[in-house]
Amino acid sequence: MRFGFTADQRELAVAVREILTSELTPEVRASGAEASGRRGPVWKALSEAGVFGLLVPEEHGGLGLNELDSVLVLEELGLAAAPGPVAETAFVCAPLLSDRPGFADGAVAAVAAEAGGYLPDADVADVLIVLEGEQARVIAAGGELTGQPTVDPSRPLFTLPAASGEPLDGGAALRDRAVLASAAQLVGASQHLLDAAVEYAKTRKQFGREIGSFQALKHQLADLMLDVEFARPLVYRAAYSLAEGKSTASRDVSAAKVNAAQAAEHAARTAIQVHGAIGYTDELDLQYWLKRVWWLVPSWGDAIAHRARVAAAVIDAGATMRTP
Amino acid sequence: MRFGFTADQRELAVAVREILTSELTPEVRASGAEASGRRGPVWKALSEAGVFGLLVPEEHGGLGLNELDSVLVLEELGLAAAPGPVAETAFVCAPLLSDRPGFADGAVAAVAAEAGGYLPDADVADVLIVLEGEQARVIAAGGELTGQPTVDPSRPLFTLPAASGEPLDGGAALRDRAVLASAAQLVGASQHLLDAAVEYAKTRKQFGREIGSFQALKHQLADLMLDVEFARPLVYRAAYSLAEGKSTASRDVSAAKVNAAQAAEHAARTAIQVHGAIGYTDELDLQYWLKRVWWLVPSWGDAIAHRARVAAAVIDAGATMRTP
Amino acid sequence: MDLTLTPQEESFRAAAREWLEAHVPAKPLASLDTQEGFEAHRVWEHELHAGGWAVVSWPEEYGGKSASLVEWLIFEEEYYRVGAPRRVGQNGIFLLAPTIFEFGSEEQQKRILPRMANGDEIWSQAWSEPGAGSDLAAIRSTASKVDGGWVLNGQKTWSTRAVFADWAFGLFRSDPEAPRHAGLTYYLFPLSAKGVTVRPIRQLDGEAGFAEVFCDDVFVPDQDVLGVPGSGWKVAMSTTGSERGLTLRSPGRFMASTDRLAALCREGDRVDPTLRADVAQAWIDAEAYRLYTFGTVGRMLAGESVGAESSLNKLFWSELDIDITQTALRLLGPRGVLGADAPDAEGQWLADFLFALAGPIYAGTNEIQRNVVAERVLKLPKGA
Amino acid sequence: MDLTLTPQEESFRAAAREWLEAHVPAKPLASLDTQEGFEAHRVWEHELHAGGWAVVSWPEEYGGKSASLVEWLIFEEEYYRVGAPRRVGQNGIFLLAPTIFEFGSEEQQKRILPRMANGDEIWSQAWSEPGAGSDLAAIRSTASKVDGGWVLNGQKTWSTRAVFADWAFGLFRSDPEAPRHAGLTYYLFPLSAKGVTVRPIRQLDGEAGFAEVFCDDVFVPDQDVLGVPGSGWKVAMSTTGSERGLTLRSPGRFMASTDRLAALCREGDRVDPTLRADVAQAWIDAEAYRLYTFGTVGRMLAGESVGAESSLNKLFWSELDIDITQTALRLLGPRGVLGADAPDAEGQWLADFLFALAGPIYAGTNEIQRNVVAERVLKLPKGA
Repeated sequence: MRFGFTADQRELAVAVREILTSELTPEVRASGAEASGRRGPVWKALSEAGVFGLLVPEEHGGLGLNELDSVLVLEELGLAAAPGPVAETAFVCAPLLSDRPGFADGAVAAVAAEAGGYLPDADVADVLIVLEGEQARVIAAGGELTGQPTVDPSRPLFTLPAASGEPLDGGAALRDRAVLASAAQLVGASQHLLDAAVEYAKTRKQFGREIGSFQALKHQLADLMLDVEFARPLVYRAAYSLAEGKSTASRDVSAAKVNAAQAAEHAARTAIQVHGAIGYTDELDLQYWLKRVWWLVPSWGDAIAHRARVAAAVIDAGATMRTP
Repeated sequence: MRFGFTADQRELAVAVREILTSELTPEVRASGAEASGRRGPVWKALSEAGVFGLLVPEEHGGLGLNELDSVLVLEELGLAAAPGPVAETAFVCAPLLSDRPGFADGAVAAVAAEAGGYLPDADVADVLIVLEGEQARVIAAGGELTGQPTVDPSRPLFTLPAASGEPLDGGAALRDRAVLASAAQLVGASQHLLDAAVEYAKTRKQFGREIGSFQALKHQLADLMLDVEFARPLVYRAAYSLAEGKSTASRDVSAAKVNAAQAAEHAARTAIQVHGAIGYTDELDLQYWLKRVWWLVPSWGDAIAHRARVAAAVIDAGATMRTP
Repeated sequence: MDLTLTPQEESFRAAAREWLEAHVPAKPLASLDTQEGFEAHRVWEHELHAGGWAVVSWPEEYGGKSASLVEWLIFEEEYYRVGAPRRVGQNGIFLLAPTIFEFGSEEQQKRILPRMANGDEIWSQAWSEPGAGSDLAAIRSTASKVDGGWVLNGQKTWSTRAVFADWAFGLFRSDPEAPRHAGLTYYLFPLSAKGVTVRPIRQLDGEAGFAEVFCDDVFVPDQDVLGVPGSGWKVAMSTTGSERGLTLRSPGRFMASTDRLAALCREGDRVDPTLRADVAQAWIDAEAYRLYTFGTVGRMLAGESVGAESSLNKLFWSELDIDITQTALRLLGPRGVLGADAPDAEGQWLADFLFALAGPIYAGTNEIQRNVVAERVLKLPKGA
Repeated sequence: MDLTLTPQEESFRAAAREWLEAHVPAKPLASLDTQEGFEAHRVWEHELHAGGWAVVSWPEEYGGKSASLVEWLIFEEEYYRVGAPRRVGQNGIFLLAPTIFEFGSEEQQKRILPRMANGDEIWSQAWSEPGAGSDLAAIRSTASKVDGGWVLNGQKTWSTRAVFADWAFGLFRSDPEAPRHAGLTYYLFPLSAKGVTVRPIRQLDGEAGFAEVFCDDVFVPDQDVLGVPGSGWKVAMSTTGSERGLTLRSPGRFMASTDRLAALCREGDRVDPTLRADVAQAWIDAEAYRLYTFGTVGRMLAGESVGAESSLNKLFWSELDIDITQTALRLLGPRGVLGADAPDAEGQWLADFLFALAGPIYAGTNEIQRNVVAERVLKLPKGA
């Protein structure tokens, strides 16, 4: 029994963090999806670091790693509110597309959605995967997309007309990975929002003292830290269950999404409250994380939907086993 | 449009408060249901003040008043955590039994429950009313009762074997009154718990200062006050709807119970937290209010059940009208 | 207790409803935080005024109907029920006007109020400064006495509507020697005045609902001082009282939005029992807010002062507004993040949510409101 | 990451399960806050000890199995899973023993620990005083040096188990001149000693889980001072660390109770979708607590100090415990208020709820824990 990561797993995440810290400048962030998220320096550096080959078998030029090896990378993507379909390509879609030429090197950008749902960043993607129940279908880009502008201009959403693509295996696992990817990124984004709120509370003064010295604010931030700390291990465990092919994997990704979504909504609310009016504007870059949270929370099922999945497993099916 | 009470309505409540303050001594409270709640000085004084004749027509020796005239009295009963089946007799059951000799003078004690539910204080009652759907049946006391001891020894509960009593009209209205009685008493009990916690926070010192000077405690108490203040008007409005025979009366008593139950659970929790260990013992009389809350919250349907009733009215039936 | 309306109130409601249904634009106006939308909303203010509905609670001589508090509540219910445009004149009508009625000279009342009522002059507030948000007494912008008036200098921020508005009102420090709460004076000045620079601040939705206002030797004549020089704090507190209290968030707003929420739940795709419960709870809370407001109105009509109790009011509506809009977004699922111009978008829920998020912050943060409730209502001891 | 158990851990689990299933009393014991129940629980401690399961993590020489942290977690899971009796020896084993291992002399360890392990001596804590609850440094009970020992005077309160226990441990002020946190010494004394009076305090359920302990010239020999005189604060903090941290609330407790909760929801009469959601949430949170504890164990095994992080642990389990029991009571409806001896009663949920309510209060109130998280973990500035 060991609940923790190997040095290799940690170093990979550190490498991604360093890339995102150095390459994801405010200017890059503001430069639009194509430049910031698909063909700019961030995508390039992540490609070179092997991020798009994480789940690609070695025979196709990838690293041949698994979901557990990758989960800290997903958390980093949330921590940085990274632009572009990075998690979608490298984690959600990769196992279905890893035989495409150059996939491991970032030559292909892919996104996925439930049939009838919204495809994020589909305008810069090369491949679209649509999931109908457990059946995945792959659709080449270039078809008719209907733009669905959102609160987050850096992550536009699109719908497709009902289209029949080429069927692919692995739809159920894709859904579990998509749920886990949203949960892991939400934990990362929550951590950033907590950090930003704590930092602001240490410097902003009102009534002659730092606002972080007021007990009410202290307790709000402590409560938020509690939510984040007790969401994260569920994410790691879900990654473990997927990597090990455990029978509880679907339940575990749902449990992770429940607490991650709650922590993230809590973080968004607290960060805005602590920052006051400025948190409510684009004067700070806080908005990137807020908008990312608001998109990730409902995507691939919100806390309510996933709590119902856990209820079905635990209450109805009696699948209460903790160590499968 | 006038949302408030007449001088007469207020004076009646003040009279009841004075009786409960002077007669309901700690010794009387500790003397058991018979002495404290049914045949002792409290019952006698309330009888003399006309409480049992509130809803009894004048031709039967009562005051011929209505639910709105009585609601402040119910709130006082909760504020004092009054023992015995006072609300049950004077408010819940009265309209069905008001032709019984001496009813208006407190000669009859009555309690009611759903069929299969728990009858509080049935051991000291003269008449039991059981409600099956909308059909009320009256059962003379003396039958076979099964005691169901509860956390509150001053309010024992009883079950009856399935018994066929004499059918009576007015079952649906009885249920609405029972819900309102529980809501009104919960608001009163919440107010007492808030008052007690505030008082304790002003005097108890830790770390060299009154605990009520800590911002965390201040905010807890302010939040509790918010809940109590925004439960109370719903109770008054429900009483008005019942008194006026409005078509929304059932929805309105449910809305009142929802916020009253939530305020009361919040009050119980906060009062214990503010008092610390001593709130958790019988060293203080706080326990009477805590236990009353824990009984009233689930009786005649808890917040969850009544929220579902409001949902059915507002969402399904579209009965959103506010001023019928 | 009597929740029915008098025949007079009923006919007031009928008249309001009839007028609104006949005049409210069929198509929503452009956002009032754009130049085009701002002017469209100004036109709507003109129209309201022409119909006699711009400032119903004001005396007739200033363009009102001398409506009672109850009638004002009725008007607000009808206004929100029919989904009428947002009031671009709100800052002036709800925040400044009560102060002018209380502290303004007759000359000021006659000069300012009619042009506020008809929408010719739209007002913006200029309260906060970079170092003085919740802590308004920390204001550092200055006013120096000169012949015939004052000269303002300094920076204001979070000035709602200032990008397109005509005038602004705010506090400046006229006596640098006096202690924090003293030495402040309340000034009115046109945003077109020489020396005024307005810099838009974009909100999360990309629109410029706020602005910074820089004053660089702005001359304000003596006639545009509101109240006695040096009494600005007292004068301003009467305004923030209005901002926090009854007038800013009328129950009609939440009655309309919870009714819309119930309809969204009834007619929407998503059937989820826990969301049903949230919808019912929001509806109950809006009802509680309405009834609580009735109680407040009753106490005001009986001549009682409302005072610190208005903090309870502010805490409740600001939390309720978030609950309502958040529940709507949950019902919408991923559709909830769509902008109002997206093909699949469902109305204004996202915009309403973003707007609601500001509720616990402005007009005295909810942390400050809880302090007020604890210290002034519950009389708990002041903290260190 | 590897959540599977080693073959050795699996066989440890199998052995624990086998022994517990064979020995746990079929009928629940009487409450340990009654004389009869206390003695029945002491007999159970004897039995656990005879089987080698009383203090699994202690060295063999003191009656333990030198179990690893993971094995201890496994034992706790099995213990709660099978519904074994509450541990009447808990105060000694979990709060005092770690302190004795760290600060006790070899003589004290050899004299005290074996009799604690076998249940011959049941310990009670004597921390709080009427004026020193959360603020432990405000202790006023005194200890005066005399020939060969000390004389204790003063009043202790909220002494868990003191009504029937054999010994107590607590802090007394041995140097009245020293500042608040200094001048305290840690003493052990028998509750049967001359000058000790124990007055039961009844809890909400009518049972005497607490007591006041009055010391009137109670003589304590030097051999019953734990640690150096005057170092009591430091010694005691090591114990409250244990109380707050890992050892007091093992994940097994919440795993067992959320599994019971799921069964109650599955098999009970009340089908309510919002309660289903609450049950699922409680189950998820218990799982989060288990996994978080695994992480803590990992850091401890890697030699890292846990420290202020244990405040997060305490906040989480104490809130979780209330959520679990409250949800159970809601599922039970009016049956939830029935005492365990009522014909219709459903098990121990009410007792568990009342017990859970104390969680946010004892071992440092949750308000204090939030301060610790904010100031020591998040490094926010100290307040006034």
